[in-house]
Formats: sequence, structure tokens, C-alpha cells
Amino acid sequence: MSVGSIVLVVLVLAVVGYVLGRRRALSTSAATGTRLHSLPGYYGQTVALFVAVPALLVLAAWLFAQPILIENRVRGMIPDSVIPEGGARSLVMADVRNIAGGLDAVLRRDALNEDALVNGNLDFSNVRVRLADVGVALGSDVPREVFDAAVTYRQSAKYGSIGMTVVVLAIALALGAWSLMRIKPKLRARNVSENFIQALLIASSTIAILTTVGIIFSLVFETANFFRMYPASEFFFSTVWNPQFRGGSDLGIIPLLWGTLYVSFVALLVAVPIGLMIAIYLADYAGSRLRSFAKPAIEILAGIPTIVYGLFALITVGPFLRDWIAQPMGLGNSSSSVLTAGLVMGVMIIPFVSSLSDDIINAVPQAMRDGSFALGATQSETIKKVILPAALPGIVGAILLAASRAIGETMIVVLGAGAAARLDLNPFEAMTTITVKIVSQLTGDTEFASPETLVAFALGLTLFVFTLALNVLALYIVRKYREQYE
Amino acid sequence: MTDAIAATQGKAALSGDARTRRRHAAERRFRMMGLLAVALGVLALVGLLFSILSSGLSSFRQTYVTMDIYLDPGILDKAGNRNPEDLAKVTTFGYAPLIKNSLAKAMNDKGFNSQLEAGPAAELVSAEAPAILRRYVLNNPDQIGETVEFNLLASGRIDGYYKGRVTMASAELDRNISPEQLQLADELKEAGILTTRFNWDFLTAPDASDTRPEAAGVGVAILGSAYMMLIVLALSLPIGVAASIYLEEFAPQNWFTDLIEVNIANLAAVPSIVFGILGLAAFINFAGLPQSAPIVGGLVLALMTLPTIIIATRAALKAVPPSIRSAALGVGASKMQAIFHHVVPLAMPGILTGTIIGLAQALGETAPLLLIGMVAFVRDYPAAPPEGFFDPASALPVQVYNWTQRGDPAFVERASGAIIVLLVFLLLMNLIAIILRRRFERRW
Amino acid sequence: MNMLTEAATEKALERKMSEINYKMVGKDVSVYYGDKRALFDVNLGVRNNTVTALIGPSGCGKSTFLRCLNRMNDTIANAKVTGKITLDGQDIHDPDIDVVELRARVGMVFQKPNPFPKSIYENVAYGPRIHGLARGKSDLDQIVESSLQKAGLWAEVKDRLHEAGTGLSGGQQQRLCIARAVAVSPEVILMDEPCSALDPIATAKVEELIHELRTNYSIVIVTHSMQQAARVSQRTAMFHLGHLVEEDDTDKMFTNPNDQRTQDYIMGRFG
Amino acid sequence: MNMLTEAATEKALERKMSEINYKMVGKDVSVYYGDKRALFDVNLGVRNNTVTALIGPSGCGKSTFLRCLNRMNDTIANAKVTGKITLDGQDIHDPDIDVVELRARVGMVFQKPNPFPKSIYENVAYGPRIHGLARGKSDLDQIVESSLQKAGLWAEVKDRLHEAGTGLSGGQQQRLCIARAVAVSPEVILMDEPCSALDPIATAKVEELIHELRTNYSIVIVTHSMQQAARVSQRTAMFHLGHLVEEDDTDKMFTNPNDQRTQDYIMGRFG
Amino acid sequence: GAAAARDQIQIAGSSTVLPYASIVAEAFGENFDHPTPVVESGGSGAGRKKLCEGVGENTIDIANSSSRISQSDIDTCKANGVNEIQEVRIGYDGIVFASDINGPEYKFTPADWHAALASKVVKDGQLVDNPNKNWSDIRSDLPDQPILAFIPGTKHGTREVFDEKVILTGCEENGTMEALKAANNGDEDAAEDACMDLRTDGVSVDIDGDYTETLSRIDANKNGIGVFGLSFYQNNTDKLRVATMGGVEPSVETIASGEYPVSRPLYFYVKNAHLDVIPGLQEYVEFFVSDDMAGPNGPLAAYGLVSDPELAKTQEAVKNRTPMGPLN
Ligand SMILES: Nc1ncnc2c1ncn2[C@@H]1O[C@H](COP(=O)(O)OP(=O)(O)OP(=O)(O)O)[C@@H](O)[C@H]1O
Ligand SMILES: Nc1ncnc2c1ncn2[C@@H]1O[C@H](COP(=O)(O)OP(=O)(O)OP(=O)(O)O)[C@@H](O)[C@H]1O
Ligand SMILES: [Mg+2]
Ligand SMILES: [Mg+2]
Ligand SMILES: O=P([O-])([O-])[O-]
Repeated sequence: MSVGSIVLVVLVLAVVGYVLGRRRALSTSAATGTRLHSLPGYYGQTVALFVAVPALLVLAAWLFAQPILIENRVRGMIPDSVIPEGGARSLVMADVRNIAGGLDAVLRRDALNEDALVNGNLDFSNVRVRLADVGVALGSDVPREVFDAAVTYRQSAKYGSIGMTVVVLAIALALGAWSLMRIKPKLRARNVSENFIQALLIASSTIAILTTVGIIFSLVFETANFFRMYPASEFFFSTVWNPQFRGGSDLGIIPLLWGTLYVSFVALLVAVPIGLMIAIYLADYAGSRLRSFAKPAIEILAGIPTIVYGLFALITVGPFLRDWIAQPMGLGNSSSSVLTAGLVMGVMIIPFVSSLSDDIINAVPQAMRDGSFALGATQSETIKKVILPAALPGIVGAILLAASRAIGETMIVVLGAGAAARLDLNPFEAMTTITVKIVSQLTGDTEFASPETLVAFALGLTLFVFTLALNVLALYIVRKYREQYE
Repeated sequence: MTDAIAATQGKAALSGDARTRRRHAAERRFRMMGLLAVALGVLALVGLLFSILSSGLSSFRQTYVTMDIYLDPGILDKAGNRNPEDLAKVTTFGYAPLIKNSLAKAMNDKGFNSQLEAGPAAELVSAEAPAILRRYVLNNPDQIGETVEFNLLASGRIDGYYKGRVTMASAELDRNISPEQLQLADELKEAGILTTRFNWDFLTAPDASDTRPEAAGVGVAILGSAYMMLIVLALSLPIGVAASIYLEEFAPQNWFTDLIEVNIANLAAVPSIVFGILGLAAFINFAGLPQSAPIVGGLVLALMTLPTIIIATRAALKAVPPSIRSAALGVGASKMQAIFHHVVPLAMPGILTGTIIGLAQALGETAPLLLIGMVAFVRDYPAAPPEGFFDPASALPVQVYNWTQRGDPAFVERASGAIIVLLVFLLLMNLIAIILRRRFERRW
Repeated sequence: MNMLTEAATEKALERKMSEINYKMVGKDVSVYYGDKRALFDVNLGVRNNTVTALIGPSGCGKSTFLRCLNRMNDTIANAKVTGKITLDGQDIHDPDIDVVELRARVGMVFQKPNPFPKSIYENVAYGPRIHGLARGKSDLDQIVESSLQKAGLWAEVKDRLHEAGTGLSGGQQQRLCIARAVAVSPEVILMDEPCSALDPIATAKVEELIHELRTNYSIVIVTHSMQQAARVSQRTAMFHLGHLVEEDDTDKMFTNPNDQRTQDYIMGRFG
Repeated sequence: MNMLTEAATEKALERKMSEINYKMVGKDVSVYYGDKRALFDVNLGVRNNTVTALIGPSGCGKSTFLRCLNRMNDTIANAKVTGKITLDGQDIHDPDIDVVELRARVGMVFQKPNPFPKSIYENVAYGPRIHGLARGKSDLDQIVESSLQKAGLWAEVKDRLHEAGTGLSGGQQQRLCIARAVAVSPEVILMDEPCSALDPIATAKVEELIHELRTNYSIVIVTHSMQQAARVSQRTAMFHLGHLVEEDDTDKMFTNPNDQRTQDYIMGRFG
Repeated sequence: GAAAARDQIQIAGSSTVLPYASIVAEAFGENFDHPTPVVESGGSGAGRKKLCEGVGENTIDIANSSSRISQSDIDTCKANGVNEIQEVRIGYDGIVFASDINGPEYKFTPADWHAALASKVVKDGQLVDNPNKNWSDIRSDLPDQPILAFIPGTKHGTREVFDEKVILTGCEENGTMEALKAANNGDEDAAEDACMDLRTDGVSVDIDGDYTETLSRIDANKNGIGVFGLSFYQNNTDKLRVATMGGVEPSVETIASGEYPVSRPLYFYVKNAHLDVIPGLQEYVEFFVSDDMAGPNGPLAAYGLVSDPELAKTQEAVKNRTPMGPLN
């Protein structure tokens, strides 16, 4: 049975289990005259969960393990002699898999049955051509051993999948039957299924942790390699970022960190006031017509590809700032600048602030507003002094999200602020950010095992730690000023 | 005494004292600022949309050449036996002369006064044309020797001429097109051989190489993006909401949950390319999933979207007044029931906002796809799901990114066209969420 | 019969209006919540230096009328108010009138206590702050203390002024809201069942406060306790199903009401 | 003196416990909100088929004690409950006990009416639904109607069952919450000032309901009205500053209390 | 776990080679019974890294590269079991200097560029910080226009070519090399490095993006002169005016003949172990270097690739699957 149909069968069994469980709960309760502990649906749910969840977990594990096991077995069948020079066993295995996959089609087309294959009676000649006929392409002719391995592979896979079907369905049925038998009015079915669900909730929240672990793992080794080639003190404390193609680069993170902070700061300077004002206006001033139009419209800003913003910065905003502000004021004549990128990026992250804050502001109970109005507060006083403090945690979350997006942005920075790492206070100068350099060092022409490329990992890890510190700070602030209504 | 109060205060009520006037001025300012902010936001959107639409709408129209082509057996089937294997030996290079000859014949028949040689004249037709002919001939070997009417793409420069991108003046300088060729195009147009019409192919065709901007479409990219978004939505929404519910409602308040909280906020700040690094390491190198496949892209984007949804959901859950929970618990609802029956529906607007914004971000992201091999030139359509999740595919933002890097200016229009498609895709995707959100919104 | 009584009341009212010193007057006040009408052409005046009690069965429109007087119904999306209401002879719905000023002059204590999610101190200090009533920190402290004292809460909270107002008991929250309203010294105070969660002693404190305030201000109080109405008010108005049944001197109302419904209600005989 | 009285009360209680039919018993119950102690070693039993009234000045810990009985204090982040509370002899803090089941058996009407932001019908139907008390739609309709009727709200809302429960008047919300609690037929009903926003007639309806319920259930009611306590309850407990001052038959309490404080409170002499 | 068998060729690497690779891939898909290869772009370095990750279906088959593979990459390959790789040179990429079409005409020498962008130049026999503001400060017959150059960022292979073939050559030509050598006590390496040290006052702008970005920047700064690939320039002759270098105008012919000095070879690297496993791989490689594709009259040349005069040798090597020898 194919995986899809196993899943389908398990799901059908779960539905059947639900119905049976529910019915059994009702009938036992009627028969014994005892009240059910939980709603009958919960009894059904326990059966359904016991049918589906373990079986599907076993299925997933099996799917993961079976190829590894079979492969190990078949690998051993391939003698070294048939492995081409310069090739590898793993590549021969590719052929094995290909042939195994094609054999079904060959058998079907030639109207052969399994026996021929198992008994080695199948005509080995012209395997490649015959497989090609059924649409399976092989890179070259294969030796007999490989073909035999493929046959074994196919057999094992077949037995494996029969085994899998049997085991999975057996588990589903057994646990289903067990949980069905277990049903009696006293059974705390709601608690059972709620515990099940709570386990799922916990599992979901561990994904965030796993992601972090994954990120750290995928960065830390190459970062270590980098620091083996490049002194850490230089990386952390040098104020020069000047990678060279040939090596001998200066890779100080400070100008990049500065650029990151500066650009993000400008972007937040744009996005936070505008976004918050939008949120406030939409939540507390605007009519429902304007609100239902403006909110989704502004959300589109977050979905416009950043390249559009980048080009806008490069072609329109940059030259405008240069010609109308920077040059007349003698602040430089660069068309790419921190201000350009910051302004444009600020526009992009407006919806992060506005939409999320709007929801939170909207959720502050009306009684809070009434209380303030009745004291003769104006609407703006009410908002500033009562609503915003009450909505603070959510708003800080929204701002953090916006800041995060600003830190992670590349295209707008590249096109708006340039690629030059510089440590400067003048917002009309070109600067660049850590994220931009992670991308550019990682995708460049330089060889991989050089500090110039590996620095990307060190930059990533440093940024990770840095933002972690900022987030701890933010959490502390929220805790300190949080106001819980009711 | 009361009269005195009434008199003075009556006046006060009308005009207010200086302080009240100041407060009112502040109120008006605040309100104006709000309106201004909304106007700014909408204006920015309108401006950006205008620039996208004005440069991209033209990609939905395309110039075609409709012409009769003689399928010359002397070229296509030298052996004369119509053997498919022999026919397949003739490559697309072999088909180019058919077009050249037929066009020359047409020009001759209709008495055009263009002095253009057959070679430069044939450059009016897209480099895609021979491939179309070849496919047709291999499918219909019996048509060899016949004259068949074909509907072929005009080359990018000619197409640009009718969209205003190429002018006689620019053609003077352009080494890829000459004014004479443009004049010939005008004559062909007059004769009805050249027509400009709506371009479905742009939505369905796969990407094309740099030499054929006119043939490039977003078909594969739409599929790739759709597959990825399916995966993102199916994973990040339930997992994100589940995780938020656990953290906000069930988890004990201790250093560990603080750690998770900070950690999630921090994941949001991880640059998207780092998620690409993670995806490469975890899904391709460790789990052995294929390169360039929507399954990997979807998983990476789902991980990337998760923090956004979690942060939005948690904020929304936090905003639901505790009295609602007490009310439910008071009638004997379990915590789980109180949350799923009352709290989550009330937090729904925030959850949906998180989803909208998270998906918007995921849909437009290129950087993480770079590392898992999806920023690629892909011409074959992925199969239907679930197998198709494992086939190579491209994505809409990737197509935009790739096309903005190409040399031929015709791709600028295509890139903007792809952005339009992306935005429409985004709107369609979010429409349900937006409508739902409006239904769930309420004050209490 | 209703109609007749109402017409009579109205005429009587109009006659009186010229003589009596009214602080606020509602004329033909009707309120609709969406399609549903909650108040029917109510004519009722609030006199200077007088406590007016609103009584009537639950859901009859007392709170609704009260909210009309300082236009709190504006904040309810689907509520519509018609008729004319004046404060010191000025129409409060006049476009010229400043609703903020109005509410500063006509304070309100809500039926459900709604402390801000701030400290107890900040809850009380909020009003004086926005109206600039205090000259400095010590001045503000002074206002906060005296307001809390007036509401009879000072003794209980003086050691925890900087803890959250939402962490108080139900009755304490109610008194906090009274203190908050009193702190801005409004000319008219609307109190919607201010003692519903209070024990007899705390109730006595609040009633004392009301008595005290009356010397300078006008007070409208909604109450379900006939005793309380009799104790604190000089005028009483009886509502029923959205109609003003009658309004008269409290003494008269409780001894010899004009309307049968009033009599029944006071005797606890219908509902 | 306090100590002595308490010790005496405790002994008396222990002596009685063996004879009397208790539904719930709290032993040495203390509650802390953060560092602040709100209840001090309270020993109090709730008898079967009896109405117990909790009285005492505002902020003395009545609601706090009430919330202990169905473990609603669990939901307050910084609240800590110590001591032992039993329901039918079973410790309600026992890890084996299912707090959900506990709350289904021990229903509660909160001091501040807190209807769900759903329709009136859904507000009442919610409890029966999650407990599977109705066999079908008509059964459920039946429960909703009878519950609303018991709470004296049916007449007012029968035409607007599908409008929002939050759009009701204060007193109507309060009765809605009573109907909601009654709908699940709990064995013990905890009512925190259930009539605070009700007019005399509505109050009478609720008192009638309480009287009716007593034949099958146990009821604990917090009230500030001595009259009400005297009318509806058989036992009365007096709290003061977090301490249980005394508990006795209502008749006895109101005529001849043991403790001076009780006497003072009932006479309205302190606070 | 193991994935299903892969039947399309996977290619990754240089964005410079990408247009050519995709032209070939497209034609390959049209003319052969195999699926169209998937061509990723991600930079030469990343492509070679992926190539060297190992053999097996979930690794790529071919890495495109705009610069030659380095010994360290080869070592990585070896360490991961990728023992045999073929180096295939597909032609040359011309690097041109171009400015806005409406601006003045430029005739450069490498020395001009060095004088314009180096951080230290010789002025009146003294080594000084670069004082040149306008091109005419360098040579009076150059236009009187501020110097503003958009050059590839340091991650680009093009930058290396620019540094070595323009700046370093220019440094030697205008005698700065000598002065620097003297200043560095005769240390030639140090002098070379100093030669290629560019000024950081905003006159020379690194472009981390691609040529379209350079073009847009020239659009925004009409004074700017950008560095482009020949094929990109050829697609935009109506917007860009190309400068001559040493009196030679860049074109496919002048570069092929070696007259125009600034160009670099383009490569791709094939994992030999995959040749018999991934269907169509050998055909693709042969098709790429066939005369039909990579010859002087093929589509690649038409798009701007300078075809390799030694193409026949490459075709031979490809047919024989000759692995690359040690780097020389
Ligand atoms: N969540 C809380 N956090 C901190 N303190 C609290 C909290 N809830 C109540 N308190 C305090 O505990 C004490 C007892 O409160 P409780 O609500 O039990 O009083 P009560 O007797 O019900 O009063 P009332 O009649 O006013 O409702 C009060 O001093 C109150 O301020
Ligand atoms: N926001 C609202 N939306 C719809 N109807 C409402 C709203 N507020 C009140 N009502 C209805 O209007 C009528 C009058 O309500 P109001 O609150 O004025 O009563 P009340 O006299 O204050 O009663 P109570 O003594 O119970 O507080 C009631 O029938 C009530 O259901
Ligand atoms: Mg009311
Ligand atoms: Mg209380
Ligand atoms: O992408 P490149 O390696 O050619 O710069």
C-alpha cells in the first residue's frame, strides 16, 4: 500500500473509532445507568487520537528508517570491483534505486510476474535500454551485481512496505480496540484527550527551541573555522571592514554593527510613529469603512517585494535626498545613504507596527475608554495615558517584530545605503549592514574555505547573540511597565 | 450665586479656558497626525503600486507573428522515411531556416518594400519559434511537406517597440535591432501578420533564457510559490497558534518560559538568509531532501514565519480580558475548553493579522531560497502534489530577482509583471483571512 | 393612561422650569440602541444643589438616561440620542459645545467599577492631571488623599497606593471609582449604583459624601435601595420600561406617589 | 481576644463536624496575594441544603474565600492558597481531583457580571453544552428558558435571545450570569453579591430562586444587605480583615452574636 | 533517509555564467529527451562549495565559475570523495567601462584608472593621497567631469580582474609602482598591494549587486562610469556609451584577438563521478561546448560570450572526460 493510502486508511479508522467510541460511551452509560464523565464526543476523540497519532508517528519513523536500513543491507552486496574509479558507492546506489524503481514498469509492460525476477530468470541483457523504454534513464550500463542488488533492494523495499502497512495498521487497530474497550462511563475521556492535545501544544512550542538549536549548530562550526583563520579580537574590535579578494582582508564587525543599528534606527524612527498613529487612528478614530479598507491596504506594504523598495530608494529617494538636502547643506553627495535606506525600509515595516498594534488597541476593553472619557479626558489623552499603556506588551512585540524585519533586510540596504562599510555619524553617507554582508560574502566568488566567506557565519552568530541581548532588554522593559487590565 | 456660576461656566463651556483650548489643539493635532499617518501609508502604497503597474502591466500584452510556414522535408527529413528517431536528430538550429524562408516568401508575396535581407528580417521572430516548430513536427510527422499556420512570438525588441520601450531613435543606437527592422515590423503589422493581444502565456509559461524575454513566464514560479505557501500555511499556522497557546496559557512562569519567549522574539530577528543556512544543513544535508524543491523551501519559510505568527498570537491572547476566562472556568469549562471556545475566537483578529503579515513576508522572500537551490533557472513544471513538492521549482520572488538581474531591458517589464502576479497572489491568499478577521473583530 | 400622565407631567415640568433653578434639563429625550428604543421622550430636570435619585426596575433605562447627561452614549456605536438636554441652559448636543468640557463638568461613576490598569494613586491622580488641577506633586498628593478619604477608601489603601487598582476587592474598586470622579470636582456627579458592592458602613460614608457634595454640586444617583433614595435624595424620578413615570419630591414620592406604578414599585409589588 | 475566639470557634467546629452533614469544609484556609495575606486560617463549613451567608465589610476577604471553594484562585497568578478544603469529604486540592469537575459541581456567580461576548442564548447554553446536559436542540432551549426564568430574566429577553449578552443593562447582566450558573445544575452555588445591581422585585425573584435551590443544593452567598442575609440564609459567617469572626445560625447571629465585632457590624457601628 | 531518484541535471554557481548556462539548458531541454537542467545562481564560490560537498544524488553535478577553482577547493573536494573533476573553459567574458549614453566620450588607459581610484598616487614626484577630483585632473584631454566609478564589490571575481588588469597595470604604467616599491623598501608584494589599495572617499563605489544595479546607479548619477560585462553592455547599447581602453573598443572580436586587455575566462566544473549516473549529463556537457552552442556563430557568442579559440581542444577533452590535473 502506498504511504498516502495508509495515511488515508488510518484516518478513516480514526473516524470510525470516533463514531464507535462515542456510541459505546452512550450505550454503556445507558446500560449501567451511570452518567458519563465527559461529553460522548470526547470518548470518540480518545479513540480517534489513539488510532491516529501513534500509528502516524510509527509510520513517520518507519519511513525515515526503512531506506537507511535497506540501503545499508544492499550496500554490502555491491562489491568494490563494480564501483567505477572516482565514483562512490553512494552513486552506485543511485543506479540501484533507479533500476529498482524501473523494474515495476518493466514487469508490467512485459507482463512478467515476480517469480521471474526473484528466481533470477529475468533477462538481464539490455537492462538500460529496456528501462529507458519505460522512461527510466540510467547514466550507463550496469553490471550484473548492481542489477542483483537492485532486485534485492526492490524486494526488501516491498517487504518493508508490506511490513510497514501491517505494523502501522496493527498499531492503529490494536490501540483503537484497546481504547474502545477501555471506555466506561467513569473514564475521564475529556482529560485524556486534553492531555493528548496539551502534549501536542508542548511539542509545537519546542519547535522554536529546535529551530534555535538548529541555527546555532549550523553556524557554530564554520564560525569556529573562521576564528581559526582570523583573530577574534580583530573581528570584534577592529573598525575596518575591507575584505580583499586575494586574502589579507580586514574584517572588523564594528562598522557593520554600526550600520545595522543606524539603518534600523532610522527605519524605526519612520515606522514606529507612523505605524502607531495609523493603528491608533484606525482603532479609535476611523469609521469602519475606512478601517476595513485601509488596514488590509497598508498590509500590502509588507508584501511588496523588497526589490521594488530598493529600486525606489536607488532611483527616487536617494537622488532626491542628495540633490535637495545633502548637497545644499554640504553634508555629502552620495546618492546612497543611511537615510535613504532607513526611510524606505521604514515604509516597508509600517504594517508590522500598525496592524498588530491595531488589533491590540482594539482589544482594550471599552470600559477603560469610558472611564477616561467620563473624567473629561480628550480622546487623545485617553489613548496616550490609558489605552497605550494597557496595550504596551503587544505594541512592544509589534515594534520588535518590525525591528527584526529591519535588521534582516538586505535588498533595500544594498540599493539604498550601498555596500560600503563605514563608521560615520552623517546619515547622508553610504553605509551597510551585517545582513547585507552575510549575503554578499556567502554568495561571492571567493573560495569557501577562506575567512572572506566564513566570516558570514561569524557575522550571523554575532548578530544572533546581539539581538538576543536586545530582546532580553525588551522583555525586561515590558515586564516593568506592563499594565494588566481587570 | 448659582446664577453667577451658571453665567461664568456657560461661557466656559462654549469656548473653554486657555488650557482647554490647548488640550483641544493637541487633540486636533493628534487626530490630524493619525489621519496623516494613514494617508502617508496609503500614499506610499499607491505610489509603489503605480510604479509597479505602470512598468509591469504591459507584460500582460504580447506581440505575436502569425504566419504560414512550409515544413520543408528537404530540411526536416533528409532520409525521407519519417522515422521519429531520425526526425529528432534535427535540432532547433535546423528549424531556424524554415522561418527565415517562409518569412522571406511572405514578404515577397505581399510585395513589401523593405529592403531587409532574410536573416535580419527573421530576427523579428522570437528565438523560441524553432522550438515550437520542432515540437509540432515531432508530434505530427505527417505534416512534413505541408504549409502550416503558426502563431509565433515576436522578438522582445519588436514587442518593446509596440509597448513604447523601443523607439526609432533608440534603435539607432541599439545593436540588437535596427530602424529598418522596425519599419518592416510596421509593414507586417499593417498586413495583419503582427498582432498584439493579451498574453496568457505570461501566466503559464516557464522561465526562458536571457535571449528570449518575450517567452518568459511565471507558470513554474506560481506553482512553486503556491506549493510553498501551502506548506507554510499548513505548518506555521497550527504550530504557531499551538505554541502560543501553550506559552501564554499553560506554561508555568519561570526562567525557562522566559527563555523561550526571548528566544522566539529573537528568531524573528534572525536574517532570512540564516534560515537558508539552516535549511541547507538540516533539510538537505541531514534529512536528505532534494535541492531546489518546494518542500524544503516551504519548511524553511515555515520556520521563518513561525515567530511572526507566535508573537502576534501571543499578543492577541494576552489582550483578552481575564474575566472571560474566569467566566468560562466558573461554569465548569476546562482550561482547554475556555481557551478554545472563548479566548482563541476573541484573539482571532490578532492571529489572522500575524498570518497575513507572516505569509506576506514568506511569499516575498528570496534570500533563504538562495541557499537551498531555489533561486534557479527552472523550466519544467513540478508535478501535482504531493510528489510535486519534491520536484525542482522556482518561486515568484525568485523570478523577480532573476529577471531584474538580466541584461535585456525587456526583463524589467517582466519583473514588474511578476510583481503584479505576486501581489495578486498575496491578495487572493489573504482575502479569506481579511474577511474572517473583520467578522471576528469586536469590542467588549 | 400612560400618555395622559406623561402629558400632565410634561406640562407641569414646563410650568416649573421657568421658576426653578435647573442645572440640567432633559427634554423629550429618547434613546435607541439600533432599532430598539430604550428611552421614550423623557422630560427630567436636575436641580442645583439637589440630589436626584433615579429608581425603577432593572433594565428600565436608568443608566441609559444617566449616560445621556454627559453624552457617554456617544461612545456606544449603535446608540442614538434624540431630544434636547441642556446644562446651565446650554444645549449639550450643540455642535459648539465641547464634549470634553461637558464631561469634566458632569462627572460619572459607572455601574460596573472600571479602574484603570494603573496604580491606585494614578487612578485618582489621572483626572486632576489632565485638567491641570494640581500645582505640584504635593498638591496632587493632597487631592488624591482627600478624594480617597471622601470615598472612604483611604484607610484601606494608604499603604498600597502604588499597587494596581485592579487588585482591589469589588467594593474597594467601586470606591476607587468614586474617588476618581470626585477628584476632578465636577459640577454635576452622576452615580450609577455607587453603593451596590458596599457594606452598610462604607455605604454610609458614601452617602455622607453625597450629602456634603450637595452643598456645591448637583448629584444624580441611580439606586435600587428605596431606603437609600429616601435617605439621600431630595427629588426622585421613577422609570419604567423606558418611560419616566413620575418625578417629585422624594418625601412625596415615598409617601404619596401619583402613579400606581410608583406605588407598586416602592411597595415591592411588581416586576 | 481574637485568638481566643478563633480557637473556641475551631474547637466548636471540630466537635460539630462529626455530627453535622457538611457539603464543603474549609480548614485553616489562608490566602496570600503575593506577600500580602488576605485570609487568615479560616475554618468554615458549608452544610447540605443550607444557605450560608458571608458578611463583612468591603475588602475583608469574602470573595477571596468564596473563590477558594471552587479553586478560582488558581487563575490568579500571584495568589497562593493554603489549608485544606473538602467537598463531600474529598480534598479539592488533591492531585487526583479534577478541578474542572469540581467547578462543574461548585458553580459560581461573580461579583462583577462577566457575560461572554456572545448572544444571550449562547451565554446560558454554554455550560449545558460542555457538560452534555441536553439531548438535543429543544432540550437545550428548554434549559435556557428555564434558567433564564429562574433568574427572572426571561420576560425581558425572550425576544432578543440572539442579541449580545454584553448589550444588557447592569442588572440584566447580573441575572444572566445567575442563569448561566444555574443552567449547569451545580451541587453548590457560590454567589458573590448576586443582587447588588437588582431592584427589589428582581431581588425577590433571586431570593426565591435561592430558596428553591436550597431543597437540593447548598448555597453560599456574599451579601452586604443584612436584611437579605437574614431573609435567605440559615447560617451566617462574619469576616473581618481576613479573619472569620464567627459563624452561627443566622437567627442567632442577628439577634445575639457572640462577637462584639459582629454586633457592631450588624448594627452598622463600625468600618 | 534517501530521496527518490533524480533525473534532471543540477547546476549551481556563478551568476556571470548563469545566462550562458541557461541558454544552453533551455536548448538542451528542447532538443534532448532529458528534462531541462536546473541552473542555480548563488555565486561561483558557493557553487564550487556545493560541488565539493560530496558525490551522490543530493549534490550538484556541475559548478559554474567565473574564476578558476583554487587549490583549497580542490582539497575540499578530495576530502569529500570528489576525486575527479573536469574543468571546462567555455569562453571569455569581456569587461567594459561604460557611462551614460548622453555623456561625453571616454578614451581610457589603465593608468588613468589607477590615477583616478588609487588611494596613493605620484604627484610631482611625491607619493601623495589621491587629490584628483575630475577626470581632467588626470589628463587634460579627458572630459572635465567629476570622477565617480561604480566598480564590482570585493566579493566579485570581476573585481579581481579589474584590480589586476586595470589598476595594477595602470600602477606600473604611470610609475606609481616604482615609487611604492621604493617606499616599501623594494618589497614587490607590498607594493602591489599598495597599488591596488583604492580610495575610500566615496569616489569609487563598490557594487555588491549585479550589472543592473550599476546601470541604475548611472541612471541616478549621470557622472558615473560603471564596470560591466560585455554581454550586458551589448544588450544596452542604447543607454550606455562604452569607453575604449588603450585605444581599443571592446567587442567580441577585439577581445578574442587579445587586443582589448580586460577579460577573463569562464569555466564550469563537472563532477565526473556523476557522468554515468545522472542521465544526460555527458550529453549536456558535450552540447555546451559544441560549435552549435559555444562556437563563434552560436547563440552564446551572439549573446556576448567571447568564444574560446581553443574550443576544439575542449570538445576533445570533454568527449574523453579528461579530469583536470593539478593547478599550475
Ligand atoms: N488580585 C488581587 N491582588 C492583590 N490583592 C487582592 C486581590 N484581590 C483581592 N485583594 C485584596 O484582598 C483583600 C480581600 O479581598 P476580597 O476581594 O476577598 O474582599 P471582599 O470581602 O470580597 O470585599 P468586597 O465586599 O469589597 O468585594 C482586599 O484587601 C483586596 O484588596
Ligand atoms: N449597549 C446596548 N445595546 C443594546 N441594548 C442596550 C444596551 N445597553 C442597554 N440596553 C438595553 O436598554 C435597556 C435599558 O438599559 P439600562 O442599562 O439603561 O437599564 P438600567 O435601568 O440601568 O438597568 P439596571 O438597573 O439593570 O442597570 C435595557 O433593556 C437594556 O437591555
Ligand atoms: Mg444600569
Ligand atoms: Mg468581593
Ligand atoms: O556570480 P559570480 O561568481 O560570477 O560573480
